[in-house]
Amino acid sequence: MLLSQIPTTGFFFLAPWIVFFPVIGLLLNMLIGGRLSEKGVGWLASGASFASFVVSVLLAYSVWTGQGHGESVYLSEWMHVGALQLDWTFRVDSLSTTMMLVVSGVGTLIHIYAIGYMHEDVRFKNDPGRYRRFFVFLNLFIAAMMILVSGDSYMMLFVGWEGVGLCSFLLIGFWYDKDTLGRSSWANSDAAKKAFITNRIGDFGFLIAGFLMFWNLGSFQFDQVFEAAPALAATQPGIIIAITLFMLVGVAGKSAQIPLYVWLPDAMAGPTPVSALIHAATMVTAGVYLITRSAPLYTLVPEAQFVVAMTGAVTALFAATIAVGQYDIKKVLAYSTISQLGFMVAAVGMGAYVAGMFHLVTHAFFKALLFLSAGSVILGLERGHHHLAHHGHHDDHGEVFDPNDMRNMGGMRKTMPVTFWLYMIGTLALAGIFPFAGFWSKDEILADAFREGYTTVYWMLSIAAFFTAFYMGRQIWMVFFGQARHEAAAHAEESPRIITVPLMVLAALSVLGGALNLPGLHTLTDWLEHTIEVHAGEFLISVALISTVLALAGVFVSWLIYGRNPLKAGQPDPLKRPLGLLFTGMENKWFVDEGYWAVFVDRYVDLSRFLADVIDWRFWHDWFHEKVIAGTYNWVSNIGLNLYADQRGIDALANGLGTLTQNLSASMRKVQNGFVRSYALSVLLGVVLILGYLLLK
Amino acid sequence: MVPQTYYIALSAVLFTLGALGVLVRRNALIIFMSVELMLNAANLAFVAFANTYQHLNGQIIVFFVIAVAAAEVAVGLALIVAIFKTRQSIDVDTMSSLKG
Amino acid sequence: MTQVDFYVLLPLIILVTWACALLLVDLFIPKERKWLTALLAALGLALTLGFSLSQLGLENTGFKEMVVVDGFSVFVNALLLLSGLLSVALAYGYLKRMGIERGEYYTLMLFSISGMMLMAQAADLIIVFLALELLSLPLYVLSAFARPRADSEESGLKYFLLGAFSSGFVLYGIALVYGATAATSLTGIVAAASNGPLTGSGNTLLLTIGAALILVGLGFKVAAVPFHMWTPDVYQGAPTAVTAFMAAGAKIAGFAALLRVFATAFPSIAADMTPVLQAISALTMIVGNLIAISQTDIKRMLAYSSIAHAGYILMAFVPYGNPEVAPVSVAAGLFYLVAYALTSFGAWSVVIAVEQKEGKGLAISDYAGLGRKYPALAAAMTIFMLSLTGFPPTLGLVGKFYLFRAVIAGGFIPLAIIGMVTSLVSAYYYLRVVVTMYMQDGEPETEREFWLGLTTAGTALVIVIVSLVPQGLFTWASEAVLRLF
Amino acid sequence: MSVDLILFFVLALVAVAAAIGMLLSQNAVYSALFLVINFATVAVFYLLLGAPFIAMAQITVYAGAIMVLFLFVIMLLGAEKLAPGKVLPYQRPLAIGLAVLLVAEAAYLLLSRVQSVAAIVTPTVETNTVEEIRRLGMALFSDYLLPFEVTSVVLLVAMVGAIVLTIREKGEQG
Amino acid sequence: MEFLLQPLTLVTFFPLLGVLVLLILPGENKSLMRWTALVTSLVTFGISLWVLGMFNPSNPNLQLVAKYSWIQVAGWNIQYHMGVDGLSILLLLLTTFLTPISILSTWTAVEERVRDFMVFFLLLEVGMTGVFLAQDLFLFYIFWEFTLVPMYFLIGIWGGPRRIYAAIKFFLYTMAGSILMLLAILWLGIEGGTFSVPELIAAGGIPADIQFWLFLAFTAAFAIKVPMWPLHSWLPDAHVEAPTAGSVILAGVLLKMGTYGFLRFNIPLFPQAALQLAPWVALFATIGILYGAAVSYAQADVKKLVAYSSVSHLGFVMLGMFALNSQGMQGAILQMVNHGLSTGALFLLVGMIYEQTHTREIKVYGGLWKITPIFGSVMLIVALSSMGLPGLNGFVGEFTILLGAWGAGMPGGAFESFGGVWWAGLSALGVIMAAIYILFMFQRMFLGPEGSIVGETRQHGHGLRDLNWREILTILPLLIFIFWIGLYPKPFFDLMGPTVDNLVAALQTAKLAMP
Repeated sequence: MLLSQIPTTGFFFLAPWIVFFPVIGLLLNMLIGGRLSEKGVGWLASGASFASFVVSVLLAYSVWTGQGHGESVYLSEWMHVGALQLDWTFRVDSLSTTMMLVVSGVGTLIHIYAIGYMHEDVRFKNDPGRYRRFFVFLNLFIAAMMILVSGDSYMMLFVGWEGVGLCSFLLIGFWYDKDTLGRSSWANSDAAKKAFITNRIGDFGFLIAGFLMFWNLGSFQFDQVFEAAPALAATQPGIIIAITLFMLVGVAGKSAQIPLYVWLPDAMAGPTPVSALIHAATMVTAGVYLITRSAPLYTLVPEAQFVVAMTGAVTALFAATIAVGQYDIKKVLAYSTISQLGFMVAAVGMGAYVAGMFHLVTHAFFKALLFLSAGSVILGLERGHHHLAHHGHHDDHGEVFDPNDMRNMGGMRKTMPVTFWLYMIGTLALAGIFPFAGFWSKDEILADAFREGYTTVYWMLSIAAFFTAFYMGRQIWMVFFGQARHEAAAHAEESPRIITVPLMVLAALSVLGGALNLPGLHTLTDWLEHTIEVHAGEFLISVALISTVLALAGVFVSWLIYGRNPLKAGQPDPLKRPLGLLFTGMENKWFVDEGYWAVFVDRYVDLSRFLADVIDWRFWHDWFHEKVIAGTYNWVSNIGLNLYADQRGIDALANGLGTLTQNLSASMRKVQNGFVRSYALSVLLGVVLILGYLLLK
Repeated sequence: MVPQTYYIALSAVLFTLGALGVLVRRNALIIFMSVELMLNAANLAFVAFANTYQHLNGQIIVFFVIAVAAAEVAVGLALIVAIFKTRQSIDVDTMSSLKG
Repeated sequence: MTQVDFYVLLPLIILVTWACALLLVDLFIPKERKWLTALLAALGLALTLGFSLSQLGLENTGFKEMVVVDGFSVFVNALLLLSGLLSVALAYGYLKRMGIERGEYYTLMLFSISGMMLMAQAADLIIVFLALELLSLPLYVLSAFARPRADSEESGLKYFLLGAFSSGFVLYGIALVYGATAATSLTGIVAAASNGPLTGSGNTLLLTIGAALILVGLGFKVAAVPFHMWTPDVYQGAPTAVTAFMAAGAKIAGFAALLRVFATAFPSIAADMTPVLQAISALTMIVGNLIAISQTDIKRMLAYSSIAHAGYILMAFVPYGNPEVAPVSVAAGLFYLVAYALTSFGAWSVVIAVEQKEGKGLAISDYAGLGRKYPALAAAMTIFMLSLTGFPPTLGLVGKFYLFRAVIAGGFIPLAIIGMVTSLVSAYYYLRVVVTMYMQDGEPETEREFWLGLTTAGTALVIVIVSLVPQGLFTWASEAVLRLF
Repeated sequence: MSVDLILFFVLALVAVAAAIGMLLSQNAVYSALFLVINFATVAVFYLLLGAPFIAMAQITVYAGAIMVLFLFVIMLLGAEKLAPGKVLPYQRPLAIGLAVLLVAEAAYLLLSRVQSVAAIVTPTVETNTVEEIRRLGMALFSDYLLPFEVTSVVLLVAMVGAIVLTIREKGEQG
Repeated sequence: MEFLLQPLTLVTFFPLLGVLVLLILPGENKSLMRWTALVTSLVTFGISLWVLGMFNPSNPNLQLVAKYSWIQVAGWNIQYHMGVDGLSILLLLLTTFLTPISILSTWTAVEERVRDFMVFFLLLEVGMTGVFLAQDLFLFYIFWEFTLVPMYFLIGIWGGPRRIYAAIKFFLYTMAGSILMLLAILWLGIEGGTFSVPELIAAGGIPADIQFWLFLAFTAAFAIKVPMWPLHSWLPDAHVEAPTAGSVILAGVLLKMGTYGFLRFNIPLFPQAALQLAPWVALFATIGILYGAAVSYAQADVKKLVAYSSVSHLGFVMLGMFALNSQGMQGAILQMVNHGLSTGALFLLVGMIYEQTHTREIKVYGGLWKITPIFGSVMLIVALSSMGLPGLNGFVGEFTILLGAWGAGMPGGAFESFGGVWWAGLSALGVIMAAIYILFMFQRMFLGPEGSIVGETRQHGHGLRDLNWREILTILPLLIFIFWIGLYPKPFFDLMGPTVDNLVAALQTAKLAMP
């Protein structure tokens, strides 16, 4: 269904403000933030984000009241070059407003959460000056993300796409001079760089897709592209396949799919709100949004759809296995995010766009909840550690305390009860336990996979779901149950309200989120139907049963291993012995990073060093230009001099040349040595030569 | 009858000998004499041609050449004398400090 | 002698008369007031210049077609007289400083200029020969003028011996031409070449050989390779003021004679001569520029540079026998000659300013720090170096542009390329002077003399200004050569 | 072979021999004397070619005045002989080679390329008269007035030059 | 007087007035000299804005033409012919805009021979402006060569330790290139009977095979200047040794003279050769993009890094230009401006830190963002602009270029005969590689732990300071344009659009005429 171009009543004209508000917020904070109190800075940013949320609600309302008719809101011209006509135009329809609501809604909550979290974080890391910077970046992120979801063309989307990449870079590298443990290090900035560059690889794919699109479909504007696509698909489906697959490269970069997912785990170096907002709830789902948005293209080429679905499924399973072997509380969640993104990508790949979007939304809720709760745990642990340091009765042997390491935790349900319950809700939602939000959305994906005949995908996802339940269970047991394995865990303190209240909101959403698209009601389906061609999925009781059983089995197995016999301090993971090498693989992320380094990164560094030092400098600059060109030049000029005067040079020259030249130059030297008679000889030589030429000609 | 060519050939030979003198002798005075020989050879050619064409032009030119040669000699000898005063030598090979 | 004869040669007559008078007057000027001689010489030159310019538009022959006045001769005469004036300005302080101030200097210079002017006006080979001697003899003497300085004497002797040697070739060449055509007047030769006694092909060959020998002699005067070897030694050894005079004057005169003789008398053998000229020109550019690179003495460097520039100018004469392109080409040559003469005077004036007694201050390294200590002098030198390289905004660039355009239009593209490449080569050594002046530290000493400074500043300004409005000079040069072809 | 031809060859032989003698003699005085012989021989040629005035000038100016000047300078300087020097060993063979080439070129030009068969007009008694010399004088002062005047200037310059080069300035050494 | 009051004449030669004033200023009052130069360059900028005001963007032809007969003799037809159109108006503004900024950047950096420095700088401005405005080949050649001289001095006198070497190399390489161009110019002048570019274009009719050679001859000059790979070897030397202001102008304007030359002369004068050779230019441009980016990454010297990045960036310009369609060419022109702004700003910023630390080695830096937050933020923006982040200027240029290049690879496009869309595809990899070296530079200098230089400067008692007001003022205008062009490039595209469209249409006509 195409957008109505006829202006309707409503609040559509407000669309640009979803971007303007955060921009105003960040500008204000940049310019006058220095004079505001810490709270002031935080609330200003949160207010900006909230204003954006309000506008999103108004826009959604407008779409709602307009029976789903969206509108393009033209702001200004951007690039008009020949056939290229790009404008800053905002697209308000059911799909984009969904994303806006998620982004600004979750975003606002996380802003508020960050007021508290960052207050403590900057103090722990001993650099309060960064507080303001954080909120500036956060607002910038909201602005970029809003551009991404509201752009009316692929290129405007791309602006947001790269913009969020930049914010991701800035926020991952927020503690750019320290590592996650607060030690002076390059680690965090390396992680940030890695994220940006990996994303750029994806963006390369996006760009190529864009070029193909423009020159074959004639536009970047969504409607125009979709309008032109069927005709092209009929004649040259290969081009549509190429477009969609190159786009998939972009998706893989942004949504952390195989093979470009490697940046996401490292991105956990950023402060926890960032992990929750950017690297779980919003930015990483941009790829899913992109494919959903491009549904008219993907549906034209089943081959591409299959590739997308397989990519998602493989990623989902692969990441889930890695999550099993992690100790860092955030890393587990990070791999879980990759895995869940795999679910979504698989869903949209299969054409189950609603399922994908549904999972996107619910995932945003519960994964944000989980991350923030994890943040709360970390803060609690840090508080505990801090407390120890202040009261002097701790065993500080100079060892570095890692508040993210689950091996340092244990039994925290007593010290941090609120967080524990919130975490539990998140876990259940993620594991897909009825009736939490995750259950419904995940189930819809599985059901669609089953029904659409993607059997392989279905089974892979199901296994991944099992693993999900298992590693979440493992996490719960390791963190909250058993005994504290570190003094800090024992002394952990519950987080303040400012942190827990947003969590509660998210927890509520995680519980109720499933209501968005309950089987039979299809609220979300109906809503999105205004924008993309979708069909309501049917609820398959068999699928639901299998997945629930798998999830429960996962939790149960985790209890068997981790719950029944809680881990002791210093004890290795109980899975390590039975699984052996397999577990080592999981623990070490299947050595993918190392592989990439060995195959690509180091090679690139070598290549560029080689080009720079050997080819460009030693060969081209020094050897060719200095020796060959300049050398020849000097050599030639020296012949001139040497034949006249410098005997040394003559000898050198003569040694290097043949006997004939040697004799010739030697005799020339005798002739031309400052003697007047030699000069006369030269004149006579000229005469003889000229006359000879004229006579014999 | 002597062909005109013979005279020209003779003048060429004399000219070449004069040039050779410039090239092989080190004595500035003899070099100078060799130059005079060259001029002399040219004069011979002039007169020979003048004879062929039965012109006076050739002869008149020779007259001028002789006069100019005298002028050259005046300057040249003065120069040689001046140099001899400074260096006590008229070997041109010793005058090779300027080179390169 | 008729009135016409008189008018044709009026400037020359005035100059010679003036020179003779000066010779006498000088006897009565006391040693410490020799500036008066310089002034009088300059006055004479200026006067002659005025008369010479008054001949503009005059076209006539005189003395039984022995001499001719036309646009070309006026152009060259004016240039020569200007060179003379500049030379006087350069010499005035220099001679005093070097302790060789004598009145005969100026007299000899005037005589030499007379010879040069006669070269430009000569319409008969015998006049060419006499003029050659008239211009050369004073130069031999002037080269050795700084006696008993060994360098100066050596340069004088070398110049003299080689000069006499080469004039032998000219003379023999004239003899052969006479033998081939029964004429020595340029018009006579060309008439004979078309319908005169030149019947057999062998006589044409004789003519060609004669022309070639004349080319050798004149090539020697303009320092073309391989007749150039005297140049660096003589330029180095001679008093710098003389060198400056030689570098410009002798070259101008040599080219003027070459041009007039070949264009007027030998167009018929152009097909034979063009390759020779081409080869000489190419060799001259290459050898001059290449050897100049390795020079450490500024006078020698400028000497090689003057050789190289002879090559450039010679390029313009290569197509002399082709009436389609020759006028433009030769006009370009004349223009370039002006550019070169002015620039070279400028450069020599700086050399003189920096030169100290006992031959000090002549190494290029002595110029270090000039840019900081004497910015104006260094700026002027930079302009001269840029002009010699052929860089804007100087006359050198306009000249080269004009020249290369003519050469390409004549179809001598390889020659043009050699010219361009060698000017690139030349940038290297000209720039070295600039580098030394501005980018190396040193404590140079210079002499500040009014006339010298005026010459430096004046030539620098003219080089820049005329390069911006070259139309007049272009037109003049183009019109000057019109009658030749 | 006619008498003319024999005379020519004999004189030519003398002239060339004298020239070679000048080239070869180690003593500058001998060189000068050889040159005088050469000049004199050439003067005879001039007579044979019908140029008595030039022949006379040759004898008086060249062989007479100029060579005497040379001899005078040689004696004055005492520079008859030079100390032996071996600075340019390749100069001589190269020079001779070039000279041979030059002669060969001349021979090629004159003998095979120039088809002039003009013979020398033997002077008659009429031509060798004062009338002839008068004609020459007339030409000198009418047609050749300018060269004549120029020559005079050249001579003047030579004089001035010679003076400049040899005059002893006040306070100058030696 | 009428001649002098022509707007284009005025904008070109106005700096000479400043030169004159500087020359007659007595004494050694450095501050007075700086102000004189600054005011002169600002007035020149004002005049260029006046020119902009009179410029009619919808007119594709030359405007504000000043045309006087200059040298008319013997088949010569040289005119003083200045004009501005869509191809040059932006570059004119860029020149007059960057000059005062560069002068401002020397305020404390140049203490020696201030007068000379300013004189050379203003002379340089004259040359550069002239290059962009001259419409007569002879006049162009004069300006072109003239720019070498002041730049040569700027590098040679105020440069780094190997300045003489760098200066001579710069001079000789550039001059070597212009030799063949001179040959071609002369050929054109002789054959066409005029040196006026518009007249020569209008006359057309150069046979295709001759076009080929002339094209190559012009290319020799321009490719060295750009510099196109593999003729870039002079660039790192010149950049590293040049003083900051020199680097800014060198990167900002002088290199553009090469790309501009292609646009102004090669393409319109030899359209068939351009069409024929476009894929080959694209080949070298692509290699340049990738090679420059790869080599940048391995540099230890930050100025060298930026210098090599220029090779990469100008590769983009060349690629876009020879796409020979409106996207590519407009993108290329805009990218010239962008590169001037971004790389100019990078050099300025590097100069600002160099002034304090006297080292350009990347490895001694680190963690500067905390110490100098404004500096860090500005550098971040500029770096992002340089790597083509959407929303900033670099993206608009690179995107349109790549888009155009891709289009050129499509059937009927300029690259169809050889390489096709591969050029655009491979060049797009440069986007990734740009991120690699730019982020590497930013990370190693501004992120991470404090580098050794921080401690060193502290030991000297003062520590590193953040940007002062003058420096902010210097860099701020650049930042404004970086955002402006990124977000709303319409005014810029509008300025060049009609002219480029005209050119593209002419190329289409030429293509039809090809066998």
